[in-house]
Amino acid sequence: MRTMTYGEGIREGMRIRMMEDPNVIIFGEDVGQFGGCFGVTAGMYEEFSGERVRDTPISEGVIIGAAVGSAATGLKPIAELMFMDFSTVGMDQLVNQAAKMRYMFGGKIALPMVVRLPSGGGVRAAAQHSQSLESWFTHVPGLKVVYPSNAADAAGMMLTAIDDDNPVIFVEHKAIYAIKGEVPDVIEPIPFGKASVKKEGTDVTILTYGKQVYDALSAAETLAKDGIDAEVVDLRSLYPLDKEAISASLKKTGKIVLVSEEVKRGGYIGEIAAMIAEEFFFDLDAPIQRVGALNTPIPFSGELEDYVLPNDIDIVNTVKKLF
Amino acid sequence: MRTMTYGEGIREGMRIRMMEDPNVIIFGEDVGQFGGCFGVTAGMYEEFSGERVRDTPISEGVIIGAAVGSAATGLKPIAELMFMDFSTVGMDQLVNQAAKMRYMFGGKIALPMVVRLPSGGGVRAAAQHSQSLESWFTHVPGLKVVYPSNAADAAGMMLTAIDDDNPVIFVEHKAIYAIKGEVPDVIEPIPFGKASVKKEGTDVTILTYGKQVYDALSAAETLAKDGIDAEVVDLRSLYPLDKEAISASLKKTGKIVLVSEEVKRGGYIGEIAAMIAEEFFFDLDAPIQRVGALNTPIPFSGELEDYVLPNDIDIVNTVKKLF
Amino acid sequence: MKLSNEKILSMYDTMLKIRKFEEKAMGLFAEGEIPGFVHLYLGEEAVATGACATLEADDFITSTHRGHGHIIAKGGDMNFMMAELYGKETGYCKGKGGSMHIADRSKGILGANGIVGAGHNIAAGAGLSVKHRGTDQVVLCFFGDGSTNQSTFHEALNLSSIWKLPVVFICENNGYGISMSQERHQAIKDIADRAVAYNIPGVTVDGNDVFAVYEAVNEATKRARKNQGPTLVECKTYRHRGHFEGDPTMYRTDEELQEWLEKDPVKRMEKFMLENGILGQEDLDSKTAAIDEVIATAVKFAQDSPKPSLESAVENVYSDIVEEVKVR
Amino acid sequence: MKLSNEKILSMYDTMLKIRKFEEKAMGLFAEGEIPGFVHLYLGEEAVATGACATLEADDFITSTHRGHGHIIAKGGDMNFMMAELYGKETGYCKGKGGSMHIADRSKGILGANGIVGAGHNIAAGAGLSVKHRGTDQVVLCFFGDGSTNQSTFHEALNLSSIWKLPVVFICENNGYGISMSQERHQAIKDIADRAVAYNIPGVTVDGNDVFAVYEAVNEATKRARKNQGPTLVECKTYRHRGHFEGDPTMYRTDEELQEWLEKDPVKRMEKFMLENGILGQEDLDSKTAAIDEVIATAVKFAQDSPKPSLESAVENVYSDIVEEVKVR
Ligand SMILES: Cc1ncc(C[n+]2csc(CCOP(=O)(O)OP(=O)(O)O)c2C)c(N)n1
Ligand SMILES: Cc1ncc(C[n+]2csc(CCOP(=O)(O)OP(=O)(O)O)c2C)c(N)n1
Ligand SMILES: [Mg+2]
Ligand SMILES: [Mg+2]
Repeated sequence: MRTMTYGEGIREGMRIRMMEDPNVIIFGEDVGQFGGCFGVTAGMYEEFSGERVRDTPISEGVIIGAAVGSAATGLKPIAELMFMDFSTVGMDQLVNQAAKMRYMFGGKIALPMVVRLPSGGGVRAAAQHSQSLESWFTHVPGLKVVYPSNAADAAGMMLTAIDDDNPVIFVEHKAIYAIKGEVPDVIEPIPFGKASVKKEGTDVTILTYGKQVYDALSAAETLAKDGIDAEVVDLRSLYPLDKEAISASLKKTGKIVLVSEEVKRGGYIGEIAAMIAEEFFFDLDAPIQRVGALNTPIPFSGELEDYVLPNDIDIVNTVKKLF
Repeated sequence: MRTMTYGEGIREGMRIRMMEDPNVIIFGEDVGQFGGCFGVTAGMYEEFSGERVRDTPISEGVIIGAAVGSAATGLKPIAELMFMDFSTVGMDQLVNQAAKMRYMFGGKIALPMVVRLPSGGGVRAAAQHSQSLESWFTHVPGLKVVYPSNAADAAGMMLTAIDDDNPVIFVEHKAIYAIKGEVPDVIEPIPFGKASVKKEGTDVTILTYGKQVYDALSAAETLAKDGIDAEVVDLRSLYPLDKEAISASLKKTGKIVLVSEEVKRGGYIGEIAAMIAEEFFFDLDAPIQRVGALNTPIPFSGELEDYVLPNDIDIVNTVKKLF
Repeated sequence: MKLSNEKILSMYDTMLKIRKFEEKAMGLFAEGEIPGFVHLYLGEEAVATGACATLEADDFITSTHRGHGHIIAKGGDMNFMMAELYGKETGYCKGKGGSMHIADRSKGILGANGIVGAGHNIAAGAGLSVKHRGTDQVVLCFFGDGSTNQSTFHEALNLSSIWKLPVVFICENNGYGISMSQERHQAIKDIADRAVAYNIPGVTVDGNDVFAVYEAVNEATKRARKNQGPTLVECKTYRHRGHFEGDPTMYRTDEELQEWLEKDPVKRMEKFMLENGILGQEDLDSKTAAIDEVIATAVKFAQDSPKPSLESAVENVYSDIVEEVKVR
Repeated sequence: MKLSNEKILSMYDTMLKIRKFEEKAMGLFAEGEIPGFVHLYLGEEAVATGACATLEADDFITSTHRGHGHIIAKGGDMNFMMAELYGKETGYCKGKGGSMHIADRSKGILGANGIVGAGHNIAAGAGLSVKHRGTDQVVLCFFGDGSTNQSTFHEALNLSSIWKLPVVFICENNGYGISMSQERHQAIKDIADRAVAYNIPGVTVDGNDVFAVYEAVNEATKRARKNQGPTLVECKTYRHRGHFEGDPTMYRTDEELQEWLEKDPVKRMEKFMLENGILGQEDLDSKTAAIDEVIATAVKFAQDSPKPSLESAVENVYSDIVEEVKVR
């Protein structure tokens, strides 16, 4: 075991495959010498050359489009957008091209591409640099969407993402890049569609992913003091979704609180809630609760942003409503 | 009362306001002499001139962007995209500009703009011309999203949309443009956020909107033969959402089936299901069911498309699962 | 440039195939045999033909909504194409794509595309791939005049220029994007002028002259293969039919159409061959008959092919996940 | 062109305000008083100043992430600006926007913008509005060199050109988009060359010469007001600071920076005024002191202002719907 930050975990995953396969390349705005907006690719330009770690112009459309075209013709590109918010500029390439090409072509094409999207708030970057838009992508058949919460998962899931023959949306939370965690000495691919139980518990399931895993764990500590034994499940992979893990935990606890940083209305946890209400209804002994951001754009002021985003206190309060 | 098609209803709403207010203008691809891809603006170029019914180049980004800029400075633009699928090309302008400007600017701007998005499948137009993407827009604070199902609602809601000081996404289903309906002689604005009960019933609520209203009504007829008395509710406005109408119907029936043409995973009916599971849980006496499209892109072949899209039989079968 | 008779004959063959395929598709659509949207290439045959005649089998093309011509010119199989128009299981896309999404990865055909302008960016990506893998392949990117106002045109040409990607951007300027004439949708006459913005060569040629197209594109593919970067080639042409089948074309005059019908690229090619003694009238007739036969076979193949199974609807979304089927 | 001393003095005043405001913001950011991202306009003052000096009060501008200079030049209130940087209730955006989203609709300032290139399209829309309403307003659209590769640049210039919209597109070519130098992000030297693609005038000027900027933009606004359509004006300049505060600027050399520091537009203006006897050193000093005072007042205003109430977070999403507050 060794210690790495979340950002370093992502980098390590990319490095491993880049060392093995010359056709794995990275491109995006300022990913080269500058090391990327959040430093995730720092040192990779020096290690792998500017041919494999390419700075692009400010043209998100062709960043995604070039990922599609190069993945269709023999490369395994990793495209970085600086902020998930900018995926709006390249949406067509993601949604109408990357996601649909395999299907439209009758299965006769592979698109082994990864798109990295730094997401989320908490850094006072305001409405156009703080969004969590994962629900859009989970709604698009043809895309896989993963969202690791720690260094080890980030590294292992990056291997899986690069190895995958389908377009993978790799969501990262920008506020946790510096959080350290243990990483195995030999990093192995972590299969998609497998949730990870971060804390076992019997009274209520807190299901979440990304940065909110930390909030959920801290909420669970607080709740323990009040005698509520919460189970915390980190989804890790949004699609494919680990329904079995959800069902297993729910069978045990009978209560579930879903947590995500997305704007609550239309967030992916709504889909999960709907799925539960449809398929696991009779395992429920209380209403399904969701904790998301308020239904507003993300404000600039620190106080307002903190108020709008969900946190551990919101989770605690929501859980308590069920007891 | 008079009879009009759905498409004519939309047109009539636009005409009324254009006659009253010179600052209401239309632009989009081939909306002029050509009359729009689905003929909705036919005759308007002749009636109002090419200055007010403007053909644009193929540049969805600036179609939406010009709506934002002109709405911010005194016009009331109605932008038409040929297909909702092409909103991906102008997503940034919709999501990061139109939806957020009022908030980012502390409320000090009005954006009275309407974006018309012909949506849905059934016309053998395949994966890039058949999508239902309303859930994306309902997830974006700052946008209103409406989806009329008939000529009278289309006309009345178009007035409301044009009068609104906020960006309104006006979704239309392309397969029902030719369906006729009664329209009042004097068209009045229909307030957003008010659902419409299309058929009263006591055993189960079928909640839907757009083209699926017709499928739901036909399903209700079939169900009646089997002694199931279904209530059919047409949401009309997706956001703001008429929670009261949902609650009222649910209180009566205790069972609910949500229907939409969206890909099921991540569709807006998932949000509604989640809301119900959260807020109206104790009114439910059966799992909340959803009928959506399969989780695939829309295929070209007629048989496959019909299989992938939801229809009245799917509704009937789903309802029956609850009895 | 002197082309061999063999090359000329093969180009003629391609043009005729496109012409006949499209005329057949037109008829089948009118009869209600083919559903959906059909955008025909009639009148523009010289562009795809001249351009693709410069290619090797492993080169790439990206195509558009008006893609049949490109696909035939790049060697696409007309049986599979026709079956796809019919939405049959044997179609190129197993019936899932239809006219707007025909692709053949094995022949370097990266797909027709229903999104105007999407091919520009995909072509740039394919160019990056070629460059990175160090082969001497080249990418031809076909697109219409209307698409040159789309965001992707700008982004893709800029990226291809700075990275010197081996892409040839081929604008089929047929004077219209649906009802919008070029003079209304942009303020320039020659789209090749836009090359200035990316500091790459831009040339305009008579798009109804297959030799002119061949020559310009050949020059450009040579540059591309020598790592000298992209070129923008504008081919002025005209579509004989409406934007899609069913378009009443109120936005253009009969005179204009007549003028262009007189410049019909297929007839022009035939005249050239007759005048230069490459073929006699008899040869022409027998060639035509032979291609009619091929097309008839394609139609029969399509008609006789099975429809896709309903369960196939949930396949091919992912390489490894099969979506749940309908519970009925 | 002969400018009155009054005009020159007012331009100098603007430049100095921008300089002082930015220097103060730099210090406050370093002290941790201002959160988030701050992109300073230091070194580029002549562009916003010269350009906005051609405007009337009811003209419009669109701005960028590097917006402070534009907003001051268009008459924005520095108290409200500073309060916004602090995220205070009295800020231009009630603390919801921050540096990247300052706007003042009443002064025609349609907003700084965090999305590179978004202003192009909004400016085109504002131009459409002006044209449709038939006023003689004009729209200045400010943007960086990096943004000229963004999709919006292309779409907006094309639309403005064909519709002859009264928009002046002002490129602040400071040589970089973050770490990407212009020579790496595009293959052209003069961005004004891109005007060719839209058949509009394109001019390149020394962006550190406030008079050159004024003259070129004035010419362009005149054309715009006379319904002669848009112009692309490229102003070559340089940013003294990193892309944002905190950027170590490893991508550029000290020599390059030094070279440009010697071309400092504010010092150049001061020299001009001294040499032409428009102001003496004493006047300069007292002007500087006066502006220091104004800035200090702005900081005090910001510091003394209340934070926004938490409930205000759910206001202003819509004109008529207030979102639900947090259940706590
Ligand atoms: C993004 C997008 N916008 C609009 C359309 C609708 N559309 C299909 S073809 C077309 C015209 C294309 O014109 P051009 O590029 O000149 O090609 P042509 O049809 O003349 O071959 C339009 C507007 C589309 N398919 N995609
Ligand atoms: C769509 C989008 N892509 C990327 C960014 C990140 N970003 C912010 S400023 C910037 C560089 C802009 O360069 P330029 O247009 O030259 O303006 P300058 O900063 O030099 O004034 C980038 C890449 C963004 N904000 N929006
Ligand atoms: Mg055309
Ligand atoms: Mg710059």
